[in-house]
Amino acid sequence: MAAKPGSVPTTYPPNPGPKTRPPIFKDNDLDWVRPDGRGFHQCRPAFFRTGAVNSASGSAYAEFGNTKVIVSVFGPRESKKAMMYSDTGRLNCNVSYTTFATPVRGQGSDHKEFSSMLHKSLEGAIMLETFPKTTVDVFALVLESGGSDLPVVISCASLALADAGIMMYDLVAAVSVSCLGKNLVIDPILEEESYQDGSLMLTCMPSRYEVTQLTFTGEWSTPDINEAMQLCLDACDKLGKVMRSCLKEAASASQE
Amino acid sequence: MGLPNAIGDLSTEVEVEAFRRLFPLRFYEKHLSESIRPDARPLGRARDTTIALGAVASANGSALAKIGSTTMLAAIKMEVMTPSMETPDEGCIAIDFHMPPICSPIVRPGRPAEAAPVVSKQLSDTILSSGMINLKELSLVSGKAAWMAYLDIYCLDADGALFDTALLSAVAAFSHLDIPEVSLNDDGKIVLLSEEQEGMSDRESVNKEKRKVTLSSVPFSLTCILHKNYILADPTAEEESIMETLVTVVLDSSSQLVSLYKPGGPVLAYTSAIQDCIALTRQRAKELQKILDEAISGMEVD
Amino acid sequence: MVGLSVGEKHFIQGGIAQDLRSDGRKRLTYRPIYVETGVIPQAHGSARVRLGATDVIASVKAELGKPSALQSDKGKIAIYVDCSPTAAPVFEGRGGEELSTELSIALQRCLLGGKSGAGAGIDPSSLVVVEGKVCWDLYIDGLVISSDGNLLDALAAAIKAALSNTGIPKVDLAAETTGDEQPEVNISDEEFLQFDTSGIPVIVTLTRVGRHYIVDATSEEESQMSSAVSISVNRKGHICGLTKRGGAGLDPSIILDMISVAKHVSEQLTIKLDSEIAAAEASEEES
Amino acid sequence: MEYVSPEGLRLDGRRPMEMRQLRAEIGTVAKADGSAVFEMGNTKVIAAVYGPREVQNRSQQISDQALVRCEYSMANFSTGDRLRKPKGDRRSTEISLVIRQTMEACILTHLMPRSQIDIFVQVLQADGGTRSACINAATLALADAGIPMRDIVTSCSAGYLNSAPLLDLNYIEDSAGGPDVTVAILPKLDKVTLLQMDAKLPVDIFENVMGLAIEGCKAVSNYIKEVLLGNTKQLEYRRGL
Amino acid sequence: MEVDREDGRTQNQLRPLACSRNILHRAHGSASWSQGDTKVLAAVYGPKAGTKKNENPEKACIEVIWKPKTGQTGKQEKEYEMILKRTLLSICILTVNPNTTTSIIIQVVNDDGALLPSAINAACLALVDAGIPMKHLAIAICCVAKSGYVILDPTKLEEQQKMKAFAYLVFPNSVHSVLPEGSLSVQGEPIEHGIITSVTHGTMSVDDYFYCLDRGRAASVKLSDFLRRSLQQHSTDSSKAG
Repeated sequence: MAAKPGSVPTTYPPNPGPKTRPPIFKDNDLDWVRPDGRGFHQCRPAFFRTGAVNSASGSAYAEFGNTKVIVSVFGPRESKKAMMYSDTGRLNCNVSYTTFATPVRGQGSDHKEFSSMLHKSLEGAIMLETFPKTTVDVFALVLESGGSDLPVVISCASLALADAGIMMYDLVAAVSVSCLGKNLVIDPILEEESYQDGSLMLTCMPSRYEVTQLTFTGEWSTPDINEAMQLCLDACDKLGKVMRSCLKEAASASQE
Repeated sequence: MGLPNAIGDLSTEVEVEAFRRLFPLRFYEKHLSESIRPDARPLGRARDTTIALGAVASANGSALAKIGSTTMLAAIKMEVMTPSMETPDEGCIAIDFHMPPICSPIVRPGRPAEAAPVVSKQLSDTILSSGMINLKELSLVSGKAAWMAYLDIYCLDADGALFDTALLSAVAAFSHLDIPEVSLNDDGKIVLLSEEQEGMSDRESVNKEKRKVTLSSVPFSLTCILHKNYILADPTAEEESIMETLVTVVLDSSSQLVSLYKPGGPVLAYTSAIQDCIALTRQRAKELQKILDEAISGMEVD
Repeated sequence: MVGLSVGEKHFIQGGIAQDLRSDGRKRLTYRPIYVETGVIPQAHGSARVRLGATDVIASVKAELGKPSALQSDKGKIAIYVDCSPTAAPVFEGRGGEELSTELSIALQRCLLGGKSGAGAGIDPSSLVVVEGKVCWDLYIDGLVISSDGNLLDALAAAIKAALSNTGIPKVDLAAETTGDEQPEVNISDEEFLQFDTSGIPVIVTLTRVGRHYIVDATSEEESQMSSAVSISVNRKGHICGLTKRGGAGLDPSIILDMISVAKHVSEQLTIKLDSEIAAAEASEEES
Repeated sequence: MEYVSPEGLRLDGRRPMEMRQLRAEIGTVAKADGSAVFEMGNTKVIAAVYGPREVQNRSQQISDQALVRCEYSMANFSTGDRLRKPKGDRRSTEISLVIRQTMEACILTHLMPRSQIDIFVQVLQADGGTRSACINAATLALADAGIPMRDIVTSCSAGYLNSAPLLDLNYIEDSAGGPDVTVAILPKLDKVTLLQMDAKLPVDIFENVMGLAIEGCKAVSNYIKEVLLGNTKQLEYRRGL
Repeated sequence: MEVDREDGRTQNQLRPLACSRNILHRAHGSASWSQGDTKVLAAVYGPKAGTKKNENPEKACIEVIWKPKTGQTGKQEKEYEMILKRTLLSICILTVNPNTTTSIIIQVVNDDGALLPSAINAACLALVDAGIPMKHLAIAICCVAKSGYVILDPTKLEEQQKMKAFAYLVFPNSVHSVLPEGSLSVQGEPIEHGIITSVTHGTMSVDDYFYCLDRGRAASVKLSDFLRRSLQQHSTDSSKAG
């Protein structure tokens, strides 16, 4: 790394030395409990709130354990560049992290991979033809990263879109599963993610029972895939209900 | 004088929202003449202010401050650095202010907001020159190691008075700061003294006494708008865009002037107006101190 | 940008529905694959793969580095893809960056396995020279020269071929070193280590057009897709990675069906690719 | 360092006046309107031409001639040590400009008003003389695209090391820091369209070195003509003429 | 109370001033301004057609580009740009040329304290040189407050000495107007008593600040005279030449 111009001294976080990787659990050790005491197939409690940012057309805040995310939606508004005519609307997504989101202080830069994944997960659910020639901007900021960041961002973004009144076929709920040895753990925290052997993330529209995005890493056999997908689909269904009730609450509160 | 009359006539016919958008200045002036603002505040009153400490678990100190709907999240991360030759027993504070695209419709990804570097500079000037933090307290081993406090402030929602809210969140984050207990290892590096090691390790903590920073003379600020003879405290984004003359006054706990910032603007500030602004700030500083004290005592109860 | 008239669109969709695509292929048939290895002599290994008019080059360079503190028993592998503007004018300047990042990430996900390294095509622990001190860092660079659809499959095949072509110099420790010192190493210029590339998966992209899915879509066919799923399958028939493109939602059962089709197709593709690689290696040795 | 041995051989075994092996192939990028690969020894470049086509950015449109654009890029693996350079660094911008100006001078731009021609050159392997190789590849690609030109442009470089003029420098000779003269000519019209030199050289020696580079260009032009002729014959054959 | 200053000045004494106009031929207006060893160059281009995005097209827009002596544009320069822009916006008549942009480029030649005030003075001169319509001139000055006394126009050394607070102040110059007496005063105070811009660094007491204001205002009269004299001289020169 080239030193930055200026006289910024180099710093390091006072971590207790390089950790030797502690085996979180041994093979077939089913007595092992997750660091936060959850069961393998138990999600963290989800908290959603819409209307977190006043200056945006729509916004939502989501908190899953230590994962805290805020998403703003702007638009539909004039497309940024002199873009070509388009008879469907455009979706523009951006995900960034704060410098203090991760345990080691980061640069707080844009996360290109997540931005494009967010785009792919949402575009199938939005009725783009309802706002031709214009753009909807979905901007996400991860305030604190506590694992399963991308699924939380996606779910939160779909809620923010709903808050902005963008026409959608359905809400999008997202859940990920980590494969640790032979075990599948749902909604992994940061520590579990760093030791995982494989992962699967599924985003779906719960009421339509359609998958909008699916990614795998690691090595999976067909029965494992079936099991993991079913796990995610069930969790998405539950998550969808939580999200829906959050919207309903907001709507009834505004009516009063 | 046909035009103002025409507008006047129009104002009775068009709806309030439309009038507000078409003739924003007249809309405001009508309110001001009644000594009230569109959000029902008197001119000198600031918006509701809240502080929540410890909003970010992964940081050493953090706070969320809200003034009206303007929201700022400040967090401090402590890292270790080798102090410079000139000041071997002083630490350092690096302050950065960010306006991510979520906070306002005018910020787009890849192109940082124009205001962000300016507020960032203003903040670091104010915090460093106010003498709130004694940099010597951030020293660990003289000449060898000292703390570098990275203070990052994120604007989550921008609705005017950015600097005031950012400064408040920064001050609150420092008051919440918990410096981790560390020791010097064999390689001359500073490492965390984690709890499980405490028993078996013979290393000694190098900062047993210095786990909190003492905040002497805390700076508080208030931004006012000067418009004609009116002084509007704590403006919203809409007010800032319509009436462009802003004065930001920063006073510390002993009512010393830390900064009086008036970057241009069409209205000239006369001594009497400045005195009024300072008086408003004095009053506001007391309010903010109370809110901050309440937030801190609220934390201690938990 | 592919500009197609309504008639052309119907022709493509109709052909796919009748299992006879515009270039005469069936839905699940690949275009002929041509593999050429050793195309970049400066690299440790390289290969060029052509699939119809799609043309990509992959190169492997190895550098000695230090393993990361968290995984001291593993080397590092990085995959970067670049889209040359020769392939399409839209890639000019920064125009290709978006696609490049997307392809790089998809390849990393499909070929490098999970965070712990499980399921990786190349065992990262085979890259270690001295544990915690010295390891090989493998830089895999892909370059898209000409693009006519199905870039991901072609790149994965090129990377597999390039890795089979790769010889990493053998490294001997010069002297016993202790403590924190970085050990000195001798790099042999005669002996080379080959990788075991049998574990590297192939990627099969199934593109859904209408109600059917096809493999190895050309760019005209890709412009008609509703969604596409790229599935990487290794020799054992295990899924090593999966990414979905295209917005339209899919029923979970369709995805499972696609996975099983991909598995079936991958068997033939692996055999075909292996024989092409072997042939390319042989012809390179001859010349 | 000795760049020419007492026996009069260069590091790679060539004679001072000897050029590296040339190889060219037309039509390597199927989707482009014209494309070619050009190799000079280990230096290997691909050029692709798109156009003449509608101008993408309306403000750049020229009403009485075609707009010629060029982008030069280097593959990550093209150099000995692997470097990930950001796109559009100074060196690539400069070379892009040189290629664009050279090609613009030979294209009959007035025949294609309000249109745009894009030339993209991609270096696959760099071993000295990339500038020349790019120009040669671009000529072939333009010819393949059927774009009207005054003449083909061919380019070659020559240097002066160990008091000997050397034709067609490779990377090691190029980085020796001696003078490096790159010339591009229109062989039929016998005119020089590009001349670049980046070191000090006495005038009489310079003439010598430039003369050598021009000879190199002529040799390249003979080869290019051969390739084009071969390509045309093949096209004829395929069409059954 | 007498203060010793490094260069032997009294506390109210300014450094030697110098300025010249029309020094760049390509620019529409240009000026250089120096106060002791601090020297700043300003160039004005415009008004050019069109305003930038997010600017009000019904008014003229001003764009300031600050070029530091060495290195790249950082936060400090961005802040200076913003202060300069807002200060100049307040003295220009923006309704004359709506939907135009005027660019002002500031090049720091040498920094020896009171940099921002020098730049404001230079920019003002350059605007006059370019013939941009203005309400009045702005006069900028730097004061250092130190427990009960004020020194004017500090050098870099004096600025940097710790625990000293200083203020950059900008006042309008006294207006010679054809309008009746009193129409230019607000609440009985003459226009030149108002502050256009105030930027302070360091902690000082409120009384010190007002003391700064007083002294700054007094000194600004001198500066204003100097500015006016040099402008008149130039215009007579050029009318002779013309």
